[in-house]
Amino acid sequence: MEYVYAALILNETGEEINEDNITAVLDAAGVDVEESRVKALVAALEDVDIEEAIETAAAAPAAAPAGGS
Amino acid sequence: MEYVYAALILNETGEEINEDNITAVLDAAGVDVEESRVKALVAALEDVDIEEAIETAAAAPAAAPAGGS
Amino acid sequence: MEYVYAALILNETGEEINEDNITAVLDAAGVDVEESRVKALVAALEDVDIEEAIETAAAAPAAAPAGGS
Amino acid sequence: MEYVYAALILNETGEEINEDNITAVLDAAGVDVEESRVKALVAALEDVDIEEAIETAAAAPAAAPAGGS
Amino acid sequence: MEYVYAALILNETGEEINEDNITAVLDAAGVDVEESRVKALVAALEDVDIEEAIETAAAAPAAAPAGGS
Amino acid sequence: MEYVYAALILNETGEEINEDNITAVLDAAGVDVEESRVKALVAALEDVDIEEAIETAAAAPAAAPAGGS
Amino acid sequence: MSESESVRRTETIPQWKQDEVDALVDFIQGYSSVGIVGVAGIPSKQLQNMRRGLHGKAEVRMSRNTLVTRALDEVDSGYEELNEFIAGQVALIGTNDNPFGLYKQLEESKTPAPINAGEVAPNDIVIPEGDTGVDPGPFVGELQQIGASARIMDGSIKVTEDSTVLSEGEVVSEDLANVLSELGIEPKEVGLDLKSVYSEGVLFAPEELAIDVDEYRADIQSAVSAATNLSVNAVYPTTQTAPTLLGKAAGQAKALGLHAAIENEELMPELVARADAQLRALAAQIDDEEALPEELRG
Repeated sequence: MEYVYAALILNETGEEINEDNITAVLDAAGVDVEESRVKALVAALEDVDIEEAIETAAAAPAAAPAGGS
Repeated sequence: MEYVYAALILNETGEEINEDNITAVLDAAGVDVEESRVKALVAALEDVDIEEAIETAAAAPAAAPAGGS
Repeated sequence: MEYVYAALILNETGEEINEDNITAVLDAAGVDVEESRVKALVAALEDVDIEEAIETAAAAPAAAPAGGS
Repeated sequence: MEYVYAALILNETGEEINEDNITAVLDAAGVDVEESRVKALVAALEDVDIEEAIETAAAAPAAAPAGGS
Repeated sequence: MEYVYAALILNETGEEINEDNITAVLDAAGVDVEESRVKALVAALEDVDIEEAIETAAAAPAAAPAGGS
Repeated sequence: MEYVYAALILNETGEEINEDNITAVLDAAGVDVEESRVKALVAALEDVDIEEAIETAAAAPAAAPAGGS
Repeated sequence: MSESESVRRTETIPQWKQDEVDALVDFIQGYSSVGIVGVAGIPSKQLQNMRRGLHGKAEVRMSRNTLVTRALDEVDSGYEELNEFIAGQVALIGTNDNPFGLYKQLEESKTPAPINAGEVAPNDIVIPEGDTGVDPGPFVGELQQIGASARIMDGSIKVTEDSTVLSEGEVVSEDLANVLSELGIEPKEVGLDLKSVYSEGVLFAPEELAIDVDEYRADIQSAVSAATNLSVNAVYPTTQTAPTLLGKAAGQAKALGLHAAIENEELMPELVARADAQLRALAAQIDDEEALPEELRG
């Protein structure tokens, strides 16, 4: 899940969600970053409306987080 | 919320959730880090079982109406 | 809740809801009456339309979740 | 209604719900007490678990007022 | 509600919920404290398990939508 | 939660929700106030419509509180 | 003679071949990700359109397979792993884009195409329920022959339920190809078929490159829920969670107020309503109507 959290931090700060930025955040957290996971995340998020996903989640926090890895 | 996400990354990686580590993560994300918010976060999380807190749905009255309509 | 019940008895009988009357009812029921609670009760009821409160309550809880979007 | 409230007050204070006590409470509220109703109420409440009945109201006020005509 | 909030603060800090303490908190908040209301509050809370009462609030939002059909 | 309660007291009394006032209220309650948490709270509340947040909450739990005494 | 040729091939090759290999090496080294795509069965005009559509994002380079292999071997450093995917009609594809993004783009650019007799079904072939629009005639029999439930209704031939007429991996018969053609069903997806990508030291198979966007969306939502829960439960207010915290605190105060029957203006209406509800709940437990006032009789 740390990769997704990293993307969400960038989303909050308005920084671009790209490979370099995600890698930098994870590096700083001491994560042994897997480049391919970063690439997959960046490609996948291109098709996700993050704001919408956040709002949907925020509207229903009663639903406990699913088993994120 | 970026401060919370930073704490969550550290929690996932098993790194200590302290001021230095949170600041490093946020710095890497280009956040103009406010020391007091970092301090407050560390203080708030001090006695918290993070895993449990993550899983316990926040009593979110905002959610209730959504569910009921 | 006995203070509230006492006020409602007076409301039913049409007697004035004042400190003396409430104290009398509670006394008769063997309550160790606390003057301050009686005062607070009378003050709090001053602007309450009891009939309306009962009726609103009957209507409200059903409506509430739907309304608060 | 005042007869039932009188019983509720006695229930709260832990006093016995008998004819004398109910009559005393109602008297104090200026009610012109009907002995037969007091008798009937006391008899009827003998087999009722008042706490349980009250709790059902607290748990589901949405349903209760709706039903009460 | 400020009187109730004051009681909740004292409850969190483990301080006794008595007239002096509540008055001090409200004073600090610039409230024109009414002694009788403080007394009434302390009396009302005397035998109350505050933690338990608070928990009913946490349970609430989940329940509300279910009831409001 | 005491920090949030303190903010709500100030909201009720119409006092400004700033660091000094929150600190004063908590001090009076014997809280060992952490400046950073006060700062974080004030910052988080900056753009929040407190009345609205409370009302949304109030709409929901109305139904719930179980086990009334 | 063939032996001497093969010897010569490994040692010296004609200059034009060496030039082509050099060009291919340049191509491979010019992109951060290089893959092998299958181009079999793509009409040349469609292929041209696809190449144009990729312009600026990815480049397709066709050559002889032997020369591509030679070029990959020459570049070495991992790229030679792509050799095992070089068979049949393939081409090189190069991009500086994310390989996951490349896969996505190639998938999106695929277009449906008819399937011919003798070809292998790439997936289950289904004839959907509905009116075929074909007038009553021998076509009903043809449909039934290939395993579709069909009959004549209301003056035309109808397929009465979704009918799977061929399973994935089976060979298309002449009869089936004719029926599909008659119905205009195009079961194939034609396009640049990514077989593998070598990207910055990692070899990806297509199934590794296929990302489930819904899963990522769900992960985002889980992450938001986790942060929201943590923020509220640890009472660390953020702009997003401050209203929830305020609401929670207010709800607690109200719950306490109602529980303890604290007499104040805000709670009074609800306390009154509660008393009324309790009264009615108790009355509902009383069987004897004599004991109840008229308004409470059941």
